[in-house]
Amino acid sequence: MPHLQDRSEKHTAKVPEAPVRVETTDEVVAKTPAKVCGMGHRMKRKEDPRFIQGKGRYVDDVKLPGMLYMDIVRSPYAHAKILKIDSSEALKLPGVVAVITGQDLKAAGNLHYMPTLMSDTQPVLPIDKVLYYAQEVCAVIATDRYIAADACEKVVVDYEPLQPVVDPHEALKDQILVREDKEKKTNHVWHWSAGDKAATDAVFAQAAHVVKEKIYIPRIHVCSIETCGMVANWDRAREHMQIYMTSQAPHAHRTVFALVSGLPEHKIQIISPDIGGGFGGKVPVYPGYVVCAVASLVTGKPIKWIEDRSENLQADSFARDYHIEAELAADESGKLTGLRVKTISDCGVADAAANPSKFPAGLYSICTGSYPLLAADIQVDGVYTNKPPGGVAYRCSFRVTEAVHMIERMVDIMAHDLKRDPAEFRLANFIRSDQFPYKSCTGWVYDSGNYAAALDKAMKMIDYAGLRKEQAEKRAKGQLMGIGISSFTEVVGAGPAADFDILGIKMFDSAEIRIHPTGKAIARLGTKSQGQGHETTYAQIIAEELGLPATDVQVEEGDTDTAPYGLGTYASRSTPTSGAAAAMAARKIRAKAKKIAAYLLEVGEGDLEWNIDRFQVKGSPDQAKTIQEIAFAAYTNHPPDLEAGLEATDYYNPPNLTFPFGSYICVVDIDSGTGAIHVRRFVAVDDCGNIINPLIVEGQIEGGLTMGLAPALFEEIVYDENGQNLTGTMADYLLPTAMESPRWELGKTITPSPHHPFGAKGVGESPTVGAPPAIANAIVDALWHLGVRHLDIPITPHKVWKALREHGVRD
Amino acid sequence: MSQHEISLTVNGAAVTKTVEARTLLVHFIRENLELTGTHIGCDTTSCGACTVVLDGKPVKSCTVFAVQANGATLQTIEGVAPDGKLHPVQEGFWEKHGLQCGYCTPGMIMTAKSLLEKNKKPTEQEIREGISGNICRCTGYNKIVEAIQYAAAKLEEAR
Amino acid sequence: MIPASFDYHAPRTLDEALALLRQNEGAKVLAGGQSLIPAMRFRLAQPEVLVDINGLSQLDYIKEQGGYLALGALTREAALEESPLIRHSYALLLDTAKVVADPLVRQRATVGGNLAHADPANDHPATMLAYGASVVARGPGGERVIGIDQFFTGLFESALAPNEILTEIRIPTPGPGAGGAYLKIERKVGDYAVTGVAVQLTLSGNVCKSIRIGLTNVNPTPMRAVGAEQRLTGQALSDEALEAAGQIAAGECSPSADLRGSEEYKRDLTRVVLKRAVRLAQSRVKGSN
Amino acid sequence: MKLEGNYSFEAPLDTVWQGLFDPEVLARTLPGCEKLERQGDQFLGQINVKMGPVQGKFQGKVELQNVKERESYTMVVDGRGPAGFAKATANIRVKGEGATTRLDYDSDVQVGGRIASVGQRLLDASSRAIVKQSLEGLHEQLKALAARAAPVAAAAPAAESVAVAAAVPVTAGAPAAAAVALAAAVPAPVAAEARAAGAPPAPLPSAPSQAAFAMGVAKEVGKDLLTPKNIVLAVLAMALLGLLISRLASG
Repeated sequence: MPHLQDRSEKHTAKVPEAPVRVETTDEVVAKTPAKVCGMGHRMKRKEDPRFIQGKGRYVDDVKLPGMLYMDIVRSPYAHAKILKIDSSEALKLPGVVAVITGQDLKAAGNLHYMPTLMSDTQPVLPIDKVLYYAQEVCAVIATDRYIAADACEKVVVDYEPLQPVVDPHEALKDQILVREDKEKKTNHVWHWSAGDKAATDAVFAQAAHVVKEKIYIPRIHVCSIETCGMVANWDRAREHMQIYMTSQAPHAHRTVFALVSGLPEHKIQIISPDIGGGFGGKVPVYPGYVVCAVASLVTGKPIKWIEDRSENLQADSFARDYHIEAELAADESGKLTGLRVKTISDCGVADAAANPSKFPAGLYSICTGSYPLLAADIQVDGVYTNKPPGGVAYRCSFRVTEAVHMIERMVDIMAHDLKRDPAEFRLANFIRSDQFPYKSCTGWVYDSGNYAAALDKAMKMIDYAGLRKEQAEKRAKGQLMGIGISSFTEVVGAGPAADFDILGIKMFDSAEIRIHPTGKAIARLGTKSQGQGHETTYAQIIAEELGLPATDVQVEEGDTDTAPYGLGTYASRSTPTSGAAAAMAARKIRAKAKKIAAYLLEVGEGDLEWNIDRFQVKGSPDQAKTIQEIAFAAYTNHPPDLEAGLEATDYYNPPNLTFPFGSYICVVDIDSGTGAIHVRRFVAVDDCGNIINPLIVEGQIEGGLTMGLAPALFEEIVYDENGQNLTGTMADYLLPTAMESPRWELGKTITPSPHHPFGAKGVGESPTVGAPPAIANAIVDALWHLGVRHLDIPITPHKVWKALREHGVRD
Repeated sequence: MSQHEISLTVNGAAVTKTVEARTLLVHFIRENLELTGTHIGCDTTSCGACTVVLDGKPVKSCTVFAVQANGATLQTIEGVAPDGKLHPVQEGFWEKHGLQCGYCTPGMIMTAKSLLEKNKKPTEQEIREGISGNICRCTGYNKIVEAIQYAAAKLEEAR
Repeated sequence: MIPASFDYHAPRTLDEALALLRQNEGAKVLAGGQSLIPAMRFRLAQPEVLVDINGLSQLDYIKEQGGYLALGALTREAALEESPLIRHSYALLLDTAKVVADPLVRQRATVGGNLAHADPANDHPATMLAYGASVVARGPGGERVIGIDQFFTGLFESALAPNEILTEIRIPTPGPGAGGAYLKIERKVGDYAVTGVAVQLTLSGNVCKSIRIGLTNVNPTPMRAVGAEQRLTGQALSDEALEAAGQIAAGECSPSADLRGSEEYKRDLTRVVLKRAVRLAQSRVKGSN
Repeated sequence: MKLEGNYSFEAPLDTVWQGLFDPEVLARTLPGCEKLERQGDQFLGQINVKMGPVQGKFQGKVELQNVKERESYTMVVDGRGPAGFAKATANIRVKGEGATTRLDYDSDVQVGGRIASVGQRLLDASSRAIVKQSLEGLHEQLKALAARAAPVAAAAPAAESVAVAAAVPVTAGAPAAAAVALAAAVPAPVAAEARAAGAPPAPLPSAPSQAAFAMGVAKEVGKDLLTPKNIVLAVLAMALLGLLISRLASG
């Protein structure tokens, strides 16, 4: 696979010639009655009865006859030669069936390496060298998971330790080469740029004010409560591979398996059952999956592989790891004008990020944020280090979190430097609502927005003026209180085929709807819920479009034998893509239904109008056929010149991405004795366009906020200088509980997407993207008067304590 | 090494099985009893996904050996609504959208149910403390708190 | 994570348990198991024999007798939280029971196990040091009482012999003018302390007649802040005296740097928290308000 | 992880140096040692460490480098087992100061594998505790040796680099401690033995149980004539213990 090198970002999206102006409201309006439960209804989730009764079916619940278990021997070194793997003692244990090594995979057809989603390669099992701590070294197959674990302890691997390179800045010196297998003898993987350097230099030359900061966004881990796992079941007689796996993108994974293994794609069935949280961690293919599938091929038996938590925390599902140097410019009046960013992306041993192929740094160039900058110069370098591959999203649309954190921190620093109120400063600098659709200086065409409305609302909800007054009073008494704002612009719904693909497969998504004769329906989609509530929201979309009660629509995803091809669920793309496809497929069905209704009512199609769940004759609503009646007719009494049946499929290629936004305000109190941070209040005003199910949207936002709080205050994957992961359990990788998570206060504005079929934008990740800078800004706001300009996340009490003591505050 | 025959009551039914001493209770429940509603989320007694009620107490079944449950009464999520009539806590989680991926949910429900048996009218703070041994990665907890408040009110009504 | 194999015994009586320990060298006592079982799951502990004392219900009690509070070694943390006696008279112990690990772990975790494990990061060692408690151990030779000041001998090492079982903890009943508090700084619920300070004092007016202070997780061995105690004994609890005592404690402990923070941070936090814990204990002395 | 410090022994330089290089004691007192064999210039050993709740088998290798008589040496420790590994390089310097001897050490320690990822909180504490205890133990030992006034084999390792079989703890913190302890306590004897014996040392007789060590090396040393090696092992065991306890729920 070729290295991605020296690339600059190109966008094909254009400002529409006749842009649609959209209004901002803040009330959800349901057009359908409760019986139909279309868009806007707070419908209880259809999937919940199984989960609340313990009847969900996750991959570890799958038990097949004759199933064997796989466990993995992992490297204790971050970099070492493998001198010998002695599995003889392990093989002597009763119940041990096989030990699979890199040599075995090589012999099986060069399966010891696999391609990554970014067209790089990654070792599956190593032959001569381990490249990161906890790397898979070999796999044990046994009749029982306890025996497999025993056998792993008996495998003796003889290593010759090598010096690892852990810091990407050191790695760039190329004194230690991470990937000797590569043609290019360098740790520098790629260089990528966006914006216009010359124009940016010119803007900075004119600038009256420039602020500069180094911002590190550390490696974190999605840590879904369910780890990764697979049950692979190779049926020799049928030459058929059935795979249950924790996959956010089952179709894409099927294609990857077909290409890697050489098995015909129609002989591979991937079933993604209920998933216990994904957050991007279940997008890539990990070595364990490949070995598990190979083990089934070799043994002819079903094989189950389920990661332990510590394996999960040490070997896969890592995100972020961006080392940023940013400069922001403003003119004399405090108008923001330019942004210059240099970033090192620590890839680990492979560029295995889960980004669209042409975007090695994801959608990072959205980093001009909510501000109409004149120019920006964004440079990113990808670097190999002796760490596991990273780059999954962590509930984020491809590096948008990094972008938003950087710009919202920089804007806050500028506001403070200019002695301007951060809210007033933002309001004075936002892209105005009449500027949409807005083309940013890095090439994005923002579809719609009303940033001032969202911030205004948040300020009212939290009584911003009152808080500033309180802060001044407290400061006079030596008490530390801070107020932080984040006014973020998200970019989700990848994406338009012209720019977006994964391994060449365009990032459309799909829906197929079949209406049964009795007026019930099944809908199958190319995405895959991991808790987002697709079984409910897709049913509501179809209910909205066809008038079928949402309860009458069965939604299925995740089985590649039955669902239409799709790219899966991540990056808040399900509603923008598959949701749109569901609406478009429903509209195709409605078009056919109209013909049937015209036939039944013996009128012309032009005489009919649609009313919630029926076609009625214009001016004579008594003459009508409901969708159920039409469905029955589609199988029993359809027009002679029309095919029977009532179904449709749609592969939706979005014309543009969608750009959700919001303004968050956080209030913190800081204990000057201990550095403890108390998030007293947090108001989140989100605008995700039109809302399908307010209950689910609230849940997505609250959950996303806690996953934004987590990296802001708690979570970090820490390596020592030898590449040893020091945060290998949940005891050291700190996930917030209900005690650390504040009571979130939500508000909303609604600015529909002008190009999406029903004006929705996607919501699951906005809060994860928007929350960290609001929290960081609040903490720095509490400390600014002492001389503190910036603190890197996670902002721990230890860091705050250090800052306090350095600036002379002592309890 | 040592094998033990254990007898216990599981969701109201008597069960006798032979287990290896080292078999963790959670594996016994999932593999031997095939009650897969109880989940595994960590190795360190941190996450609470495996919470069951053992002799009336909510405990993390990954940190108890199955052999220790000999003679005990065990309730898992499958035993909360045996006849399909949802318990008020289950209702609350459904009504208030107290779950998303559903993976932590059985453990969360077992904890919440035990909490309300001890404290009939918990404050929000008491609820948050009470579920602080269970980690949810999806919901942000607001709606779990609301779900438990809903159940408390529902149980109060029933009394 | 799967433990290695072992032999399991569930004795019905204490004598049977002691006999099993005698017969099986290297046997390990299983109480609440909330530290031992995770260690076994990582195979960092691989005892060949486990003697499960959870069946010894005679070791599960909370009662006041003969001038002290007697806690059976199998008393669960959750039982402490729920005990009216402890809620009424043992504020320091109640504080402690509420912050050990998390509410589910506290359903199984035992006070005896928390002490016998002798982990300086555990919460009860500091509390029992502050109370001046004593520990009852049963061995082949019968019963002996070990003062808490002699109990912790090193990192994870206690004065218990391998063939002894800790059976009871005795806490002197606080007299008039007594008050106590435990303050723990933790990164999140379920975490070990960054620092923790346990204080038990007796006041006469504003003068501190006696005080004992235990520290959590800032020393390789659970420790008393003896210097700080001396600084405060016989003194009025002025801000200056507290600051001085806090500084002494910060100097006499010996914390290690880890992901919770630097050595310096932990010392300074100990200073700050000590002052607050003393003030809280003071406020709890009956009649002082 | 870097560890450094110094210790002052109430014994003259000769006694200290000889104490540090007594091969006989070394071989006799390796606790939990199940195997000890010489392979050319290297000694490879296996130790079964049992400390409190912790138990584990570890393969160890020790090399002594740059031995400068009555002055300094470098010890390289490499221990591995299923639970992880420990690597340490320790520089030891001794200097007579009249009736006392000052020992300075600095070491670079790396602990990896399960132990480090699980037992992070104990790495530093256990290493420091081990070093402290081993030095105190060594001090007691030296005093006992002096009291016994037994002739001590002259230690003059000629070999540039000699590997010694030693049980190397694979636990957190253990390595550092191990390295330092080993370096401080055991180095010379091995070297001397390697040179003088030329044949594999006989299997070690059963050593004192680690439990005894756990109870407190310092307490026991005086009466039982623990060798420095013993102390080293004890230290290693302690380190292991620390690691074992890992970062788990309390209670």
